[in-house]
Amino acid sequence: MDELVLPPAMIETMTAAADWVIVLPVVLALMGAAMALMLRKAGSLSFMLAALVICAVIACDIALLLRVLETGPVSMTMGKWLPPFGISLAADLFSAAFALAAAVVTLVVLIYAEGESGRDERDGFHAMVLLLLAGVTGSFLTGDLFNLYVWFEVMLIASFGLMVLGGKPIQLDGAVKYGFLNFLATTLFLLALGLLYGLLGTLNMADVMRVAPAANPAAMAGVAALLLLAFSMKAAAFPVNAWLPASYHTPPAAVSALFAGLLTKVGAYALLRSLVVVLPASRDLLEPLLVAIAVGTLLIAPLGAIAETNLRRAIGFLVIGGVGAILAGIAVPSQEGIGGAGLYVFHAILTMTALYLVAGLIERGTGETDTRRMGGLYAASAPLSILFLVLILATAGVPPFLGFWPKLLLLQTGIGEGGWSGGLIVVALLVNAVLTLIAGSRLWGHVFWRSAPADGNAAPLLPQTWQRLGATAVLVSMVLAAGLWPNGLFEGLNAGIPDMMDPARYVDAVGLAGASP
Amino acid sequence: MGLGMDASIALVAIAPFVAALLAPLAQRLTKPFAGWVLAAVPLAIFAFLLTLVEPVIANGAVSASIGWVPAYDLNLSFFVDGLSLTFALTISGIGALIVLYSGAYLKGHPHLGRFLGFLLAFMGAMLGLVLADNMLALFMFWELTSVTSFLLIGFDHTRQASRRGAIQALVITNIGGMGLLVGALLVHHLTGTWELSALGDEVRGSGLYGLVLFAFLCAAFTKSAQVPFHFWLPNAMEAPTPVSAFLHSATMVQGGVYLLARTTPWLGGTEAWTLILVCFGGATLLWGALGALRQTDLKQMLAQTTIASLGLSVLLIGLGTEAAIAAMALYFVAHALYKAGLFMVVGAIDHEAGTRDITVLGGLADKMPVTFIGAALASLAMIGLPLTLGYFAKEEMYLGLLAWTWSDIVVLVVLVAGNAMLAGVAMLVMVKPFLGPVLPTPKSPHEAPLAMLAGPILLGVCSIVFSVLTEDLGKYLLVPAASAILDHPVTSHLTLAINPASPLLWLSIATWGLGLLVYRQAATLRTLLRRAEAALGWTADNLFDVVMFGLIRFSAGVTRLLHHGRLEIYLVTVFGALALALTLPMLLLGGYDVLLPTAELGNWSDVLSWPDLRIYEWGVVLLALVGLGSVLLAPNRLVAIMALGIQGTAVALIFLLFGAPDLAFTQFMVEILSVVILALVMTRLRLDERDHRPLEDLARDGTLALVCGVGVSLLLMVVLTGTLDKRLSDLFTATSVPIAHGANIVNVILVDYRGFDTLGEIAVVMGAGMAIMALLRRRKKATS
Amino acid sequence: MNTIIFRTIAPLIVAIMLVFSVYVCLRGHNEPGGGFIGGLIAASAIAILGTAIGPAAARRALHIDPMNIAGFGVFMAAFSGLLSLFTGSPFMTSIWLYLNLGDTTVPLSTPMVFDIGVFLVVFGTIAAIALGLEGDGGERS
Amino acid sequence: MDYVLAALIGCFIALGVYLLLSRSVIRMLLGMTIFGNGVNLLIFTAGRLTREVAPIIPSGLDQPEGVIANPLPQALILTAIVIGFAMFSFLLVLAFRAYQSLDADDTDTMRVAEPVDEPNPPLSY
Repeated sequence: MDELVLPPAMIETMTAAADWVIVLPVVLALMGAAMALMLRKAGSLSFMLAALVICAVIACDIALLLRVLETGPVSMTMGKWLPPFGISLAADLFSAAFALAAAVVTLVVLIYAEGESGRDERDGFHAMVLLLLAGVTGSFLTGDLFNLYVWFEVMLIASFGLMVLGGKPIQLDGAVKYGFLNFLATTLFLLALGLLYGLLGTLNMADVMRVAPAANPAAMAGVAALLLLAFSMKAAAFPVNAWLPASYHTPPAAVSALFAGLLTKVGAYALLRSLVVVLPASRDLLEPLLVAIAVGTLLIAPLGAIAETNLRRAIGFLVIGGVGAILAGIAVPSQEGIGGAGLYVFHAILTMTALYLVAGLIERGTGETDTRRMGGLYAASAPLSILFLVLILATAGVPPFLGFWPKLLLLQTGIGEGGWSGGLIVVALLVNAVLTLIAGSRLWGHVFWRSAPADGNAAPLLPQTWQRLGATAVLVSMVLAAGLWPNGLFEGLNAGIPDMMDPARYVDAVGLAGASP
Repeated sequence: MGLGMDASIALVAIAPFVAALLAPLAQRLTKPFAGWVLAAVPLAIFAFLLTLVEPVIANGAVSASIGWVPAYDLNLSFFVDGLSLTFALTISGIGALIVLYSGAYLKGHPHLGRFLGFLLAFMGAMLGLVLADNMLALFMFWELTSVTSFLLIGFDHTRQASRRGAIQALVITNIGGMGLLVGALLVHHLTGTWELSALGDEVRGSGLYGLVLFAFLCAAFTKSAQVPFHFWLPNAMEAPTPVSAFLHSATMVQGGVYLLARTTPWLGGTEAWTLILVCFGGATLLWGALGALRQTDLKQMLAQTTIASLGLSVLLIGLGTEAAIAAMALYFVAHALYKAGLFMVVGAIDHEAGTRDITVLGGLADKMPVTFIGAALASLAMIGLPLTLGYFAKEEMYLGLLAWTWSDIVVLVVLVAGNAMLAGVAMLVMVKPFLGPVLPTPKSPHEAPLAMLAGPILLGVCSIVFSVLTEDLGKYLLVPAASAILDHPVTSHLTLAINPASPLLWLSIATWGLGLLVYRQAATLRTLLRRAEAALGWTADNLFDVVMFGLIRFSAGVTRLLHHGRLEIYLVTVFGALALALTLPMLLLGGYDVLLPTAELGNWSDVLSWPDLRIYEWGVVLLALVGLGSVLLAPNRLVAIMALGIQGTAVALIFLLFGAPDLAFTQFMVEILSVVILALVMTRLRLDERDHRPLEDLARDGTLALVCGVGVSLLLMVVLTGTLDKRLSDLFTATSVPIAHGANIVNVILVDYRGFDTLGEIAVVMGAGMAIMALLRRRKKATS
Repeated sequence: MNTIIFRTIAPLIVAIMLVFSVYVCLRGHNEPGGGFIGGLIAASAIAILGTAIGPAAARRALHIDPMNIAGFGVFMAAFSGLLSLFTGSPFMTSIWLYLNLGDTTVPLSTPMVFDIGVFLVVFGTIAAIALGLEGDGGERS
Repeated sequence: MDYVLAALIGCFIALGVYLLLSRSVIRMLLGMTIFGNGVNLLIFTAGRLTREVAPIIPSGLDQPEGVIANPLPQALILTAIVIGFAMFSFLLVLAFRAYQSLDADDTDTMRVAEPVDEPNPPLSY
């Protein structure tokens, strides 16, 4: 073969096996999904497999998080190709922490679901859960925009499968709305990607950061607006949040819980990543829009929670309210704002999942889904009361529960920002907190304090299985512990936020061709 | 002491919570003695706090700090000075008696353990509140008192009134809590510190002073039930009586007063401060006092007098003179002692006689002599007779107002009137149930158990002992507390000597005289007030319901409006947003300028010229358009599906014409499969075949479709005006054969350069298979 | 469709299509084709078989549940990427082996394994969907 | 020629939007497909068009002889087509099942998850 002068295309250095912790969570979950699919008729074997795989994923995520905290962002580019030619996975604090939280939550839900009745509804359940985890983890860890689209779709199809598992009419109805709106959202994301590629000729996030400032600012703003729309839909931000309350209450509680913890958070994370880190200049142009969306979401969502009588639908609105808080941090991106948004995502992954799990316990306990026909749980079950109360307080942001800390940071941002945008956000956050508490205390009053309505067809309180109660309790204790001792979280934020504000280290870690000497 | 100061003080704040967690267990283990056992915790705290008295007097303050969130520069710091120590001693001391009392009051209740746990948790929160130096810690404890209060008010949870009272209290105090949080954040924003003790004059001087003041007053006024937020407090009386005695008279509601006192050094003293506090405090005083006279329920009467007393305290802080502050400090302790005692007495009456209605009670003194003594001691202090602590408090408050300016006189009149009415109520409470003819009651009354009597008696005795030891009262209570509030040393001039030349004496006599008048005319006054209330037609309490139900209705309206369940409208929203996203940024930022003809007619002439498409390329474009058109106009669905195939084929041909054979094949295969599957499904469904939308929908949908289509086209054209950076493809082309060993670059990208995408893609395919199988399997189940 | 002729020649068509699909898959690295297109062709073959001899019979003829084939495909594709762990390279780094079989050199590579994985996934899934829609509403159970 | 395609893409998008806004599920599916085709074409066009020369390197050569079509968008679109097809199939079967169990293909009549006559929340505590 003739000597040919090729441009540098391959990474020359050896890759340490330890670097694989960034890719293994995705690949393991994916392979686990494939195996669980093949083992789906093998009884509890697929559960054991799934649990084992998720434990391995958690181990990798922990290792990754430790590495990120120690040495800053970690990256690996597939196929040894130099970025931006190959697909990079890149993890900074947020990606690693969220991936870990997602895996933990998935494990909890998996165990919880083992205690759920209806064995024959479970064919393929474990495979889909693992597939969902793969999609979510991939979305968190990827450093390539098109790859993000692919993992979005993995997540989406897995959620479709989970949504219809069981095939009750109400699920099908919910799935139609969920399906069309979410598929449309990812298609809009693809549309934005096509335009972005046409503008910049690259898809690697670090590379986009580098070349975006030179591109046509108006067109970039248009693309950013498209991304905002697509991710807002995924995150269920007002006014494109309708799919969430339309669908989240339809599948079994464990599935709802998984969705609440993972899906909207990935959308919020994508917003955070794409607008704050990758396209900061375009974000600045869209700021008034972001403030409006954040404020609208914060104000509208808790109203729904007050109005709803279906327990899980009401909680769905609380999930949306949380998204508003995250958006507030993105709308005013200071050190505290991003920290607050990130912390809120972390909090929401744990708390919202737990809330749905508790809702599942409540529904099982009372045999009802409508709060108007519930009651009497306070006297009947002290543990359940404690779980619910802690979660409601955490959601409303009452200290020292977990939800307080991100709200604190966000309020601090709003006050520091001042002006109309800061003021609006502060007011919206406060109103949101009060309304959320009203919604929560009304739920508490109706479901727990009030005695069960005599005329209702409330079933006698059914016993709970240990898996369900135990799994929920473990998750709630995590929420509680993280709220009481948030120092670790704040230390993490201090270490990780600078990389979000100034992604120089992130870009370095990715190691772009041409950028590195 | 074995422990360091930091650890000990932290333990004071944490021990009650630990005890609270253990309370249900303790209750189960020690059944009848639960109250006695658990009372040891507050008692121990009380004892420990007593040891701090000397150091505090000697040094002015003792502080302690433990790291909590060092990464956020946040410490759990405590600051014990005269003010906080006074409060803390009151809280723990009365707390011990209340726990003891509760054990007897709720004897045999299935949830007694839970109740004691909440009570102890509340006490911990309250202690934390008054000891905290860090504003965020203060806020945290503040909110915790609201939450525990919520749980306690709703303890009798099957009654709607309890639930309402609990939710109302929670909502109102939470709104105030938000004020406190914002205030703290604003102060931190201005000064960079979270520590209350580190604050100086920065806030008063800043432009945000008004906002900070508003925020803190919000917090204080809601917590301390000032008009117009007063209404939650009477409703909180739905709680069992020990709770009313502890939370809603002696401690939690004093949180707002404490906050005002605490912030006086750096927030107070301005004109706005004085004006607002005096006005609201005065109004609350009068309103509460009048409210008390309106009631016949003993507990409600006491609740209303608590409102009045809180107003009085706020008014005194507003005045801000040395005498006023001293009076406030004395009054706080005096009030806590007598009001907690009175509530316990009322609880005992309720417990033993089965009613709290003052009009049906009478002559209980014979049956319940010790209770009567307790009631008398407390009432005398409330009237403010000499030899009780209440006397000094009253003297001090009048003392500061003897400058005889107009404003002073107005305030003095308000004070005398308020105090007189309170004295009247006190006489009613002391005399009516216990003296006079014996009236029949639902239960046959007899003396309450020891645990329920210890409280009122001990507190009454305390009141007298303090007032006799005048010197010590000045040294240990008045001076440290007032100095702490005012941030400069004050001196005590308390004396038991009565000076007939002083106007103070005459003011006191006037108060008592008027009080006696009120007592004599209580029935008339009550009728009058009730008539006035009826004439007014509504109360703030009703207003709360109106607002809450309005909120619920409004929420329902908004939610039904936004979440109507019609997918089509959801999609309209999405496409509306899409149309905006596509066009708005471009329009506002002048993005379309590159497409407009410029003066030089640069590249524009090329664009104007006939596009250089070859004839078959035009053909394909035309085919696509035909396909699209026939999908739109298809008379039935089978034609529509065929038309879908046509446009898909056209797309495949476009791919083929522009150098993408792989794409073309794939598109073609996919198109065939789509049509086949569609047809497979369609043949099984008999569906309405026309697209019949009303004209207005047609116009709306058409407009949206046009804007979106044009928006995408234009945006794409703008993108196309630039040159594409083909670095990536260039490298793929250069290295495909030499490094990646493949000649089909697209395939090499799919399996190598961007193989990770493909991995995700096949995962999607597999997932789709699983999801579809899940759907189909159901059908089989359902049909069989 | 269910004529004797069709039923007779269907297996033949199916066999040809299957062979062709494998060919398309394998040549994909150098010419148009690849795992996806190959998989689609193979799945169409099964779909045709299903219409000819009935979905249940087609399923029996396959021996393996098509969804299991799909699962195995994903597993295989992911596993091919894991192999590069042992070469000290990142995930999915290609490894090439040239087998000398006398005169010809047969290249074996991880991208090829990957592409076969893609083939299996597409084949399995689409076949499962097609058979499912064709009538028996899912798998044997 | 890029501009002609850009205009054509606008037509795809517009028709996709229009069909998605019809309430009939099958029409919405057609709309989704057309919308997706439009997006795929958009990526193709955004990668700039080159006539006829497929990005395949003639055997025996290391580099193509002349200009070739941009291969990257093609790979992206291939992924997108496959994913789009998977989603389409799912939604189609879902629509089919929804029709069977809800007896509705008009989204306005699919009101199980969000009932029409939802009662107002109770005005109580």
